[in-house]
Amino acid sequence: MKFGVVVFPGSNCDNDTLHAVRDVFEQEAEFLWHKDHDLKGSDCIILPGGFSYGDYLRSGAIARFSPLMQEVKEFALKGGIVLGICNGFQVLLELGLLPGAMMRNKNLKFLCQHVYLRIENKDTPFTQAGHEGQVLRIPIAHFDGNYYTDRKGLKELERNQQIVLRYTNEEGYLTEEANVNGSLDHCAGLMNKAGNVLGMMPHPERASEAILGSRDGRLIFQSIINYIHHT
Amino acid sequence: MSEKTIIDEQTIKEHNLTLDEYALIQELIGREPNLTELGIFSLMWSEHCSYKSSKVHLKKLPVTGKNVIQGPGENAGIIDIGEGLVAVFKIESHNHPSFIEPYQGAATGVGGILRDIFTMGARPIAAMNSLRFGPLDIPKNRSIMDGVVSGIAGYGNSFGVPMVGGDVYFNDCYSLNPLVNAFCLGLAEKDKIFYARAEGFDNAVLYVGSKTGRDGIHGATMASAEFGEDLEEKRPNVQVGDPFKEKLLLEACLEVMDQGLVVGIQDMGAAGLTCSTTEMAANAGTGIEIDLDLVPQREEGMTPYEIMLSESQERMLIVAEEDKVERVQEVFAKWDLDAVRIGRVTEGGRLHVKWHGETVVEIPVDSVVNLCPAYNREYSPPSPPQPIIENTTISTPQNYKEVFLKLLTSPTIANKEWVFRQYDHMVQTNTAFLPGADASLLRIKDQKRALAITLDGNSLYTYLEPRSGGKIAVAEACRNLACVGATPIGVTNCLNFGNPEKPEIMWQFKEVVEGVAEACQTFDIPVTGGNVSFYNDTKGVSIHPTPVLGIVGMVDDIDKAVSPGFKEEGHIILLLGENKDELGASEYLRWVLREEKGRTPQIDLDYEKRVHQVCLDAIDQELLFSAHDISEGGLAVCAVECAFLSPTNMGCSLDLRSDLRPDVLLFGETQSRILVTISDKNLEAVLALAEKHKVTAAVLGTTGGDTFKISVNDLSIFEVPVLEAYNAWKQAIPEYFKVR
Amino acid sequence: MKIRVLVSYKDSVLDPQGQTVKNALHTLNYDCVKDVRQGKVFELELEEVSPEKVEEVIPEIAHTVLANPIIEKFEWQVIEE
Amino acid sequence: MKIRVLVSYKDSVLDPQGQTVKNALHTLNYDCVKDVRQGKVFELELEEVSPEKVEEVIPEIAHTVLANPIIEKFEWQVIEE
Ligand SMILES: Nc1ncnc2c1ncn2[C@@H]1O[C@H](COP(=O)(O)OP(=O)(O)O)[C@@H](O)[C@H]1O
Ligand SMILES: [Mg+2]
Repeated sequence: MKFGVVVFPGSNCDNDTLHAVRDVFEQEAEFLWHKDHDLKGSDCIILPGGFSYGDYLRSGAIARFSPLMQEVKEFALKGGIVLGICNGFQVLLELGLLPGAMMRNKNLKFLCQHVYLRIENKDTPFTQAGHEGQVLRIPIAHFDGNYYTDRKGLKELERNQQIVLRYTNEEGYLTEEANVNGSLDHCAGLMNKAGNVLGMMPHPERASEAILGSRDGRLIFQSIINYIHHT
Repeated sequence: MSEKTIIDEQTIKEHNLTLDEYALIQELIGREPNLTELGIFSLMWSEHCSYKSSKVHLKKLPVTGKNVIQGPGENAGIIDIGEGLVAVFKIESHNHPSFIEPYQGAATGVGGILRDIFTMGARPIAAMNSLRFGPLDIPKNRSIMDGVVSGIAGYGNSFGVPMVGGDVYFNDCYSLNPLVNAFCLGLAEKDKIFYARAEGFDNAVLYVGSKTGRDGIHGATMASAEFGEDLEEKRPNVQVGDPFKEKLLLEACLEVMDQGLVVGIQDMGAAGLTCSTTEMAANAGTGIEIDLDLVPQREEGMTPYEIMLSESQERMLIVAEEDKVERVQEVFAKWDLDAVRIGRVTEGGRLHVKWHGETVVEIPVDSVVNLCPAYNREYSPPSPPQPIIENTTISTPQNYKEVFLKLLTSPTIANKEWVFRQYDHMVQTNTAFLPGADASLLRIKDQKRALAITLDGNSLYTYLEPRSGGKIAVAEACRNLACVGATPIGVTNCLNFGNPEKPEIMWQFKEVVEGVAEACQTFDIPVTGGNVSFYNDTKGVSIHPTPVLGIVGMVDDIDKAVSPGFKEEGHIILLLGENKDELGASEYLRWVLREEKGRTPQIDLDYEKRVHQVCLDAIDQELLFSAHDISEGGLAVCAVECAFLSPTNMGCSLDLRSDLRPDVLLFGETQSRILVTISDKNLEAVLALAEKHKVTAAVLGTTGGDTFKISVNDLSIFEVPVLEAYNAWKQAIPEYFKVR
Repeated sequence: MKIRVLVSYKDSVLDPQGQTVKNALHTLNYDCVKDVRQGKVFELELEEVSPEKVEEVIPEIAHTVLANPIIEKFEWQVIEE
Repeated sequence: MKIRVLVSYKDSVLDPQGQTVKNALHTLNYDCVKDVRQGKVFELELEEVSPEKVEEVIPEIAHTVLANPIIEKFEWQVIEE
C-alpha cells in the first residue's frame, strides 16, 4: 500500500512520519506538496504534526486553504483513509472534515510528555489491531489540544462512537489529572461519522520504535496497513 | 557622500567607541567616517562582535585535534564524526534581550543559534539551553523565567528542533541579569559544508528571508554595555522572532545547498547586513558592493544607517554564481521567501554601499573585521579574597530528613519538568533519553552510534574559585557524558561575565579560561567555538562569573547506553571515586544555611579522567544498569535522583562507612564521583576495572523498597518514603507558579 | 480604508486566558475587575474598494478566515475611511 | 462598566501573524487587503469604580499587565457604562 504525507510550510513532523511508515513499516510512502493537486495514488493520506503556517491565526487555520486540501477533501468524502496527527488533526477540524475545534491547553502551556490513551472503539481502520479498553502510551506535543464541541455535537459523537481514543491514566481510568490538556470528554482521537478520517493529538510516529521508549504507536499504523490490505 | 553629520565626541561615545579607537578608524580609512560608517565600526568593534577584551585569553583554549574540521571563528564549530558525517555545534548568549523582553529575547536567541548551525549546511538536530535566574520568590524573576521558557518553547517547538536538555540555576546575582544561553547541534554531510566566504569576483550577492525593519538597531552594542538607569530608553531594541519564517529559511537554504547553488553563506544575526557583508568579504579576501535600494524593506523611509545596522531576524546573505541565481530564486519562491540580488563580489577588499544612487559607505573590510584593537585589560584578584569557611563553624543538622527534603526544594536541584515539558523534546524522533538523564542521547538514524550532549556550569564554584570552577565545569560536563557511555569529542562554551573594564572581573575571566583550557587539555577535547558575554552587570552589580560548557560526546553503540534511574530491586549501589571533607560552595550551604562561602571542591583532573574511564569501560562491557554523576546536593541527592528516575520510584538503602561528618558525607560536593548500579555477578568485574584505573570504588548499598534510607557507620541518619521526597522535588518549581 | 475586526470566544465557551489575566489582576489587588475576556483584533488596510464591497467582503473574510465560527464570534467596524 | 483594551505591536515591530494572515488572504484572492496587523483585545468588566478611578486604573493595568510596552502599544475605551 502507499502512504502520502502532506507537507505544509511549517510542518515539522513530516520527516518523522515518513520515516515511520516507510522505514519502520517498510511501506511505500511519499511526500505530497501542499501546492500540488496530486495525491500520487496514495491509499492513506497523513497530515503530519508541526506548525503549519506557524500556527498563526489559529492552529491549522491557514493550511486548510492549501490547494492540495481540495483533493484531500474529495478523497476523504469518497471514503479514502485520512489520518491527521496533532497539527494534522487541527487542520482536519478547520477543514470541517471533523467536527469541533481546538482550544489552548487548560494550563495555557505547551505540553510535551507521554500520555496514556484508551482505545474506545476498535472497529475502525485506525485501531482494529487493538482491543477495546487497551491502554497505549504515546507522547503528545502541542499547545492547542483542548478539544471542544457543543453539547449537541458531543451527544452525536457519543452516539456514533466517534471518540476513538481517550486520555486516561496508566490503568485506563478517566481521571481529571490524566486529561492533561482539558479536552472535552477526554477526547484524544476523533473520527468522522463515516469512519474513514481520524484526527489524534498524540504522535504515533514518536512511539513506533523501542529506542524512543514506546512502540505503542505502531498499533495505529499497523491497523491502517491491515485495513488497506483487506479492502 | 550623504549624511554629512559632524561626528563629535558625544556621537563617538554614543557608539561605544573610545577616542583612541575613533582615531584609529580615521587612520584606517584615511579620512573622517560618515555616520553610517561610524555605525558599522561601532557594531563590528563592539565587544560582542570583536572580542576585544577576551581575545588574548581565549587564545589559551586548545582548539586543535585530529577530527576538528572547523575551530573557533566561523558561525559554528565542526567535528568529523566519521562515516561521512560532521557534527556542527555552537552556544550563544542572549542575556540582555531576555531581560528586557523575556519572551522575544529568548525566542530570538534560539533563532540566532539555529541559523548559526544551518548556515553551515547542517540540519539542526537538537538544542539545549542554559538558564540562570534570580530567586523565584520574587515575582519579577518568575515572570522573567516564565517568559524566557515560553519564548524558547515558542521558537524551538515551531521550528521543529527538539529542545532536549539544559540546565537551570538560581542565584540572587541573576535577579537583574538573567542568563539565557542557547546551544544547538546539527548534522551535515562532510562534503556539503558551507562557509561565510564571498568568493569569486562578480558573483552575485543575494539577500534572502525576511524583510528589513528598524529592529534592534544597536543590539550588538547594547550587549556590550552595562545597563544603567537609562534602561527604559534602550528598550525598543528588541526584535520579534518569526519561527515560521526561520523554518522556511532552513528548508530553502538546505535545498539550495544540496543542489550546489551556493558559494558562500552567512546568517544575519547581531549586526545584520554589516556583519555578513564585511565578514564574508574579509574571510575570502574580496570586497562586496551592495545597493541598499534593493534590500527588501518592511518600513518606509529607512536610512542607510538603519538598513545597515538593523538586526531584523530570519535573514541570510548568499553568494552565488551568476548562472545559478535564477535557480536559487526558484527554490526560495517555492518556500514563499524573497531572494533578491542586492550586489556583487568585487576585487580590492572594500565594502561599497550605494543608496539612492550615491555611495554611502566605502571602507576596507579588513579594517572593520580584523583590525579592531585587542586589549589586554588589567586584572587583579578581589581584595579581600573570598572568605574561607571552616567546617567547624558550620552547625550540623538537627533533623537530617527535614534538611534533606528542604534541599530537594532548592529550585537549582528540584525537578525541571515545569521547564522541559514546555519544550518539544521529541520531534525528529531521535531523542533516545528524554530530559532528566545526565546527558541527552540522540540516535543517528540507520546507525548504531549516537550523539550525547550536555551543558554545565556551576557559577558558585567559579565565583568562589574561578580557576577551579572552570576546571570543574568541564569535568562535570564530561562526567555527565561518561555516565551515559559517551566519549567527549568537542566543546563549545559560553562565558558570561561582568564588566571587563573592572580588574577583578577580568581576573575572574582569565582564571576561568585558564581552568577551562587546562581541563580541555587533560581530557583532550578541542574547543570549537563559543561566545563571550561581558557587561552582565546591572546597576553596578556583576553576576557571578558563569561559564557554560556545552560538550558533545559519541556513543559507539546506542544499545549499550546507560541512564541514571535505578532499574531493578536488589542491585548493588557502587560509588566510583572518593568522598572527601569538602562542604564549601555546596548547594546545601547556599540553600539550607544561606552561606555562599567556602572553598570549592578541589579537583584532580587526572583522577577525574580515570573515573570516567572506569565508567565508560564498564558501560562498554555492559556491566552497569545505571550511572549518575554526583553534583549539586552531593551523594544523597544523587542517590535519590536515581530513585526518582527509576520506573517505579524504587527506593534504596545506603549503608555508608566513613570518618567524615554525616552532613559533609551526604551533602558535600566532592568531584570525580559517579554512582552506579550493578548486579552481584558483575561486582568483581567492575571492581577490577576500578583497580586497573586506580580509582576507589565502594559498595554503598542496594536498591529496592519504597523508602530512601541512609545510615552511616551503622547509625541510621534518616529514612523517608521515596514518594514523599519525590513530591517535594517535583512540586518545588511548579509551586512558585501556582495561581494564588 | 481601515477596518477593525474583533474576534472573541462565544459567551458559551470558557475563556481560560481571560481567566488567567483576571487572576493575575487580582493578585495585583485590582479587585474592581470582575471579569476578563480575551480575544483577537485584526486591523485590515483595504484599497480600492467601494463601501458596498466592504460590507460584503469583511463578513466573509471574518467568517471564513479570521474567526472559527464553532467557538468564536466577531464584530467589525470601519476605523478610517 | 465594560472596558475594551486593544493591544497591538508598535508600528515598527514585525508582526509575523498579521503578515501570514495577509498572505493567506491573498491566496484566497482578497487582493484588496493591503495590510493586516493582528493584536489582542481584552474586555474587562469593572465594578464599583468611579470614572476617575477608571481613567487611572486602566492605563496602569494595560501598561503593566496587558501590554508589553517595549514592543506593544495599547488603546482603550468604555464600551458599556
Ligand atoms: N533549561 C533546560 N532545558 C531543558 N532541560 C533542562 C533544562 N534545565 C534542566 N533540564 C533537564 O533537567 C535535568 C536535570 O537538570 P540539572 O539538575 O541541571 O542536572 P545536572 O546538573 O545533573 O546535569 C537534565 O536532564 C536537564 O537536561
Ligand atoms: Mg550532572
